[in-house]
Amino acid sequence: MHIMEGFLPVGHAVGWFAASTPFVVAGGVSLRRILRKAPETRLNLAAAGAFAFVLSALKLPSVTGSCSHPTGVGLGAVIFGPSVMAVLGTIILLFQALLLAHGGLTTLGANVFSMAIVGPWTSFAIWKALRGLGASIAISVFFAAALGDIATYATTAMQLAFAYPDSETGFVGALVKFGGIFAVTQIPLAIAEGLLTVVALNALSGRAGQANEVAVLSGEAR
Amino acid sequence: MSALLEARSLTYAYPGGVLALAGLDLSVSRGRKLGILGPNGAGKTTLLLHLNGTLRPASGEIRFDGRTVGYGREALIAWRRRVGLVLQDADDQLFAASVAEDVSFGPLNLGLTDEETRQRVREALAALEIADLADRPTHMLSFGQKKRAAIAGAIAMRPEILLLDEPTAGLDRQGAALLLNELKRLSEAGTTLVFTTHNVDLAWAFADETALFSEGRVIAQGETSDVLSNPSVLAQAQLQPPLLVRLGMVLRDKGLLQGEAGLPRDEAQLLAMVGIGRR
Amino acid sequence: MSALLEARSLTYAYPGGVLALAGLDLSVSRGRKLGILGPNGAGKTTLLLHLNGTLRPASGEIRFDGRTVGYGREALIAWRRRVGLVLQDADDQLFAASVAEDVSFGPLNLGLTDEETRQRVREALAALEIADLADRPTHMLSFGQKKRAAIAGAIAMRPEILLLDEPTAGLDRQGAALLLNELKRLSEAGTTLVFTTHNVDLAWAFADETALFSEGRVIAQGETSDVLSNPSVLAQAQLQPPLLVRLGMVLRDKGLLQGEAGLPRDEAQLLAMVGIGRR
Amino acid sequence: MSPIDREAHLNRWRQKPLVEKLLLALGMMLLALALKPWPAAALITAVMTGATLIGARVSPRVWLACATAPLGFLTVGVVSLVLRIELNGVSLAPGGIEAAGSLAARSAAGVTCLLFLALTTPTCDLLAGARRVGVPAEIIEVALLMYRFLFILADEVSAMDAAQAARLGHASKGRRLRSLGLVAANLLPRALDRARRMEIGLAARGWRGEMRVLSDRPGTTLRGVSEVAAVLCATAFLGIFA
Ligand SMILES: Nc1ncnc2c1ncn2[C@@H]1O[C@H](COP(=O)(O)OP(=O)(O)OP(=O)(O)O)[C@@H](O)[C@H]1O
Ligand SMILES: Nc1ncnc2c1ncn2[C@@H]1O[C@H](COP(=O)(O)OP(=O)(O)OP(=O)(O)O)[C@@H](O)[C@H]1O
Ligand SMILES: [Mg+2]
Ligand SMILES: [Mg+2]
Repeated sequence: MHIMEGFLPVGHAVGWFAASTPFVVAGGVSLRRILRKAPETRLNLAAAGAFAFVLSALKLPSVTGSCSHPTGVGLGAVIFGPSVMAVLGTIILLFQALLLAHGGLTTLGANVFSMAIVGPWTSFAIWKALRGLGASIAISVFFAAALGDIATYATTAMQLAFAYPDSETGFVGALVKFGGIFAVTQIPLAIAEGLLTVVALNALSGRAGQANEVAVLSGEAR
Repeated sequence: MSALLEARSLTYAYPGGVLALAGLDLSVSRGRKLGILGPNGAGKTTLLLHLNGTLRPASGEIRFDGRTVGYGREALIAWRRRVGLVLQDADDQLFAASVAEDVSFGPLNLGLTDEETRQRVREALAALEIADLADRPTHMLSFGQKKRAAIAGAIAMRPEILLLDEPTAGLDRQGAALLLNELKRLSEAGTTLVFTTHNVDLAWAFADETALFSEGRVIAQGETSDVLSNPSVLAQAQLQPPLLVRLGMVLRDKGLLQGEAGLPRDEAQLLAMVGIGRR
Repeated sequence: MSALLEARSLTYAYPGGVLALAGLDLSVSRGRKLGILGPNGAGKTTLLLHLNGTLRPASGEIRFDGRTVGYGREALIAWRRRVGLVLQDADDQLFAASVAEDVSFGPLNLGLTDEETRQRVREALAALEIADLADRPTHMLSFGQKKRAAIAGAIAMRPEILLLDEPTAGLDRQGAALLLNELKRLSEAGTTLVFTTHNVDLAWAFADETALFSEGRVIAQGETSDVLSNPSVLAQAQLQPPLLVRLGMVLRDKGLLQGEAGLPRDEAQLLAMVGIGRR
Repeated sequence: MSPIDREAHLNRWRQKPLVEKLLLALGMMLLALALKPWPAAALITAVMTGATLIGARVSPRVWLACATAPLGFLTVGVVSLVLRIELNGVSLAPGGIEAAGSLAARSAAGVTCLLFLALTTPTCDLLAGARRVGVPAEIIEVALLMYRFLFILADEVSAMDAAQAARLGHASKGRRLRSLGLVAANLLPRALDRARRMEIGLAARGWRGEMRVLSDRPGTTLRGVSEVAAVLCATAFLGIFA
């Protein structure tokens, strides 16, 4: 769930753009370096980015009844690494706003911060940490994707609470409110996304040649 | 014969506005082979997606066994276990790691036991003559093998009707001939077949009945021998009669065809009819 | 006539280990239309990818204008400006947002000025009769329109040789006929054409020369009228003679064909030869 | 795949200069955020809806479908402003209704601006514009290729989905999730395969690493920009003083 157009006050909109910019620019710089060296990588990256977009437009059967969409955050972070995900995620969010009227332009900065920065970095950190601790690929992927998903929405709730603190209880009260509403829908969704990502990466690693290609992609991209 | 599956004045527009079906009527008779012909974009694929409930018409209805179908969860499940669908691109329907595993997808979804499923998989692979490929990863199959695996996946559910979108497209001559043979056997075993094609000669040789499409409508449906020997209605669907029909008609006009009034259904018949016979 | 482009005992194996070309020889003569026929997996696409330097043979060589080609950056660029390639799936070739933009890609890569490029784009769109689609986004084209746009993108570079992988696959009859007409015009304007197909009747009607493929080799190359009227060599490539040839041969055997010894190249000829003529 | 994209390519204002459309949409968006919701938000909503439906003749059905999509999010936001959670239950927040009303009005105005831009201007035009203002060409090229691949992959996904449904892969939630996982797993390798084949297609046309194409887009006119500026000023004026 992205913050819709017009929902954030001017100061907040600008502030989140400012917060996201360094990450996206850093990602852009490293991406450019990769693309200069290997021009054909742009095809792979674009195909993979389109894949992530299409995935995020799929309806996920969620336990609470309503249909929701996966974020693709965990999958992207594990495959590309968080720095490239900042750029791809920004493009994806822009496309979602323009092609699906999902999210917005003045709220793009805030949405990038939650979905293209916090989410992927969380997923990536968890993936690395669990693998480092010797957890299996499946377990690591599951938690990376599920917690990346939750981190994304926790960030969104926080952004909303910042913008609209409760008149009496302030930021904390608002965070409880927004967080509570999201928790009901997002925790089951995060579990579903975690499972989905495990199934996807599992089947992918069955294809020897392709898994290599993905490994190369992530190697280059990091 | 009453229709097994019937489409009545279906209309359907894809999101964005193209009217893909514009008041289409079609009926599928039990046990027959129905060929669907028509130019690119006429709505053939869109119709197949309606015939198993994947798309829901904006207006009009589908009748199955004389009853209007519903689109509830249970109704769709019951419908799809009786009507199988094979899409044009086999890559779109092979998901699992190996052929056998992929073929088991449908039977398992039907809720069959592992034992029954194994039995179904064996049968389906045998019917398409790919038993030796059971353990092969699906992405390591050739084009023709993929096509067979996709069909096996559909028939493992033992559908009464099998819908096939351009089954021989992209296959070489021999591959196409073998596949048609297998489809013929399925048909003889009782499966009703509905297939689309761009190849009038194929429809002439293989289909019992033919429906002609043009701009989202069926402009003619009937016995293949009638429909495909009618040049003016074929022209509306931007088609020419099959080569055998064209030759046969000229010869008949000249009084050179012997035997009954019909047109030659295959080459041997044509030669027999002009009184030559095979060497 | 000396060969414009020539493949000499090419061998090539894909990384997985499949031997796709196994000592293949082929020669392309200037100004002619060469049809390549053969079963699925025989190596037709693989050969086309060698003929413009996309793949590099494990052994053997490609000669262009009598000289062995090189695989350096500049050599490849010079090669590809003279040899255009149209892949089977047009979606693999269209990358830009609009048709005109996409067609301009090749000319700009040749280093032409914007003005020259504009001229080339206009010409190419006119040649394929899609000038009205110039501003259409590529994802809003129909199947046949995509095909045309992809060919326009190749001919805007004014190649001497155009390689086409199954140009009419998936097109309806009328679409295929129009496309062949446009290819014929290109050929008459001097472009050498090399195309693959599964359709012997198409090769019979359209190709000047035909090469038959089987298991990574050319098992026969020559005038279409010779190659496609030789049932035994066709059988090696798992093909049957074109229908007109089959009919013509039987009629000839019975002494029913009048005129020169040749076999009928189209339906009208067949009828003329049996002394009927068109109504 | 996207009805919005279709409208963007087919609407009457497709050929209007990018700068003018962008200036109008972004200008109005900022005004919507910056000015007091009443009457500015109402004014902006009216102007932008009019521009989209009457000016550009966008299909009202598509517009409506897009405009109602964010309602879910808006409801969540509004409910949280109206309600207050206390230890002993839930009650109305003081001034909550008023705050929620302004927020809803402002969001509605913002959404009409976004829809105006999305429905009159194809995404690829915007990307081409971004290149001209200095976004690195490589990034734009990735974005443009991604735009192209989106439509191809979306078609593949819908075909895969239909194939799975035909074999009852959606029969239960568990199976649906598994089927979706299989789609995801099969789509990524196919996407990469596409990329590899497109590389061949581009190389055949002399690609040297730079993706230059000739795009003749209508140039900005002084008159158009002044008109947009006038509309923005009038809205600002009315929004502040009315
Ligand atoms: N997913 C889609 N979105 C929008 N329009 C579509 C979609 N699929 C098909 N169409 C349009 O609907 C119409 C009918 O398409 P359909 O695929 O059913 O034709 P067809 O007869 O199967 O053609 P072909 O012979 O090329 O397979 C066409 O105008 C086509 O462009
Ligand atoms: N990318 C690839 N990786 C591995 N093997 C391949 C690849 N492409 C083709 N092959 C194999 O190489 C052989 C020749 O394939 P090719 O595509 O050239 O045949 P073709 O004659 O074009 O067949 P078709 O008529 O089906 O298009 C086949 O055995 C095929 O399976
Ligand atoms: Mg179709
Ligand atoms: Mg091929």
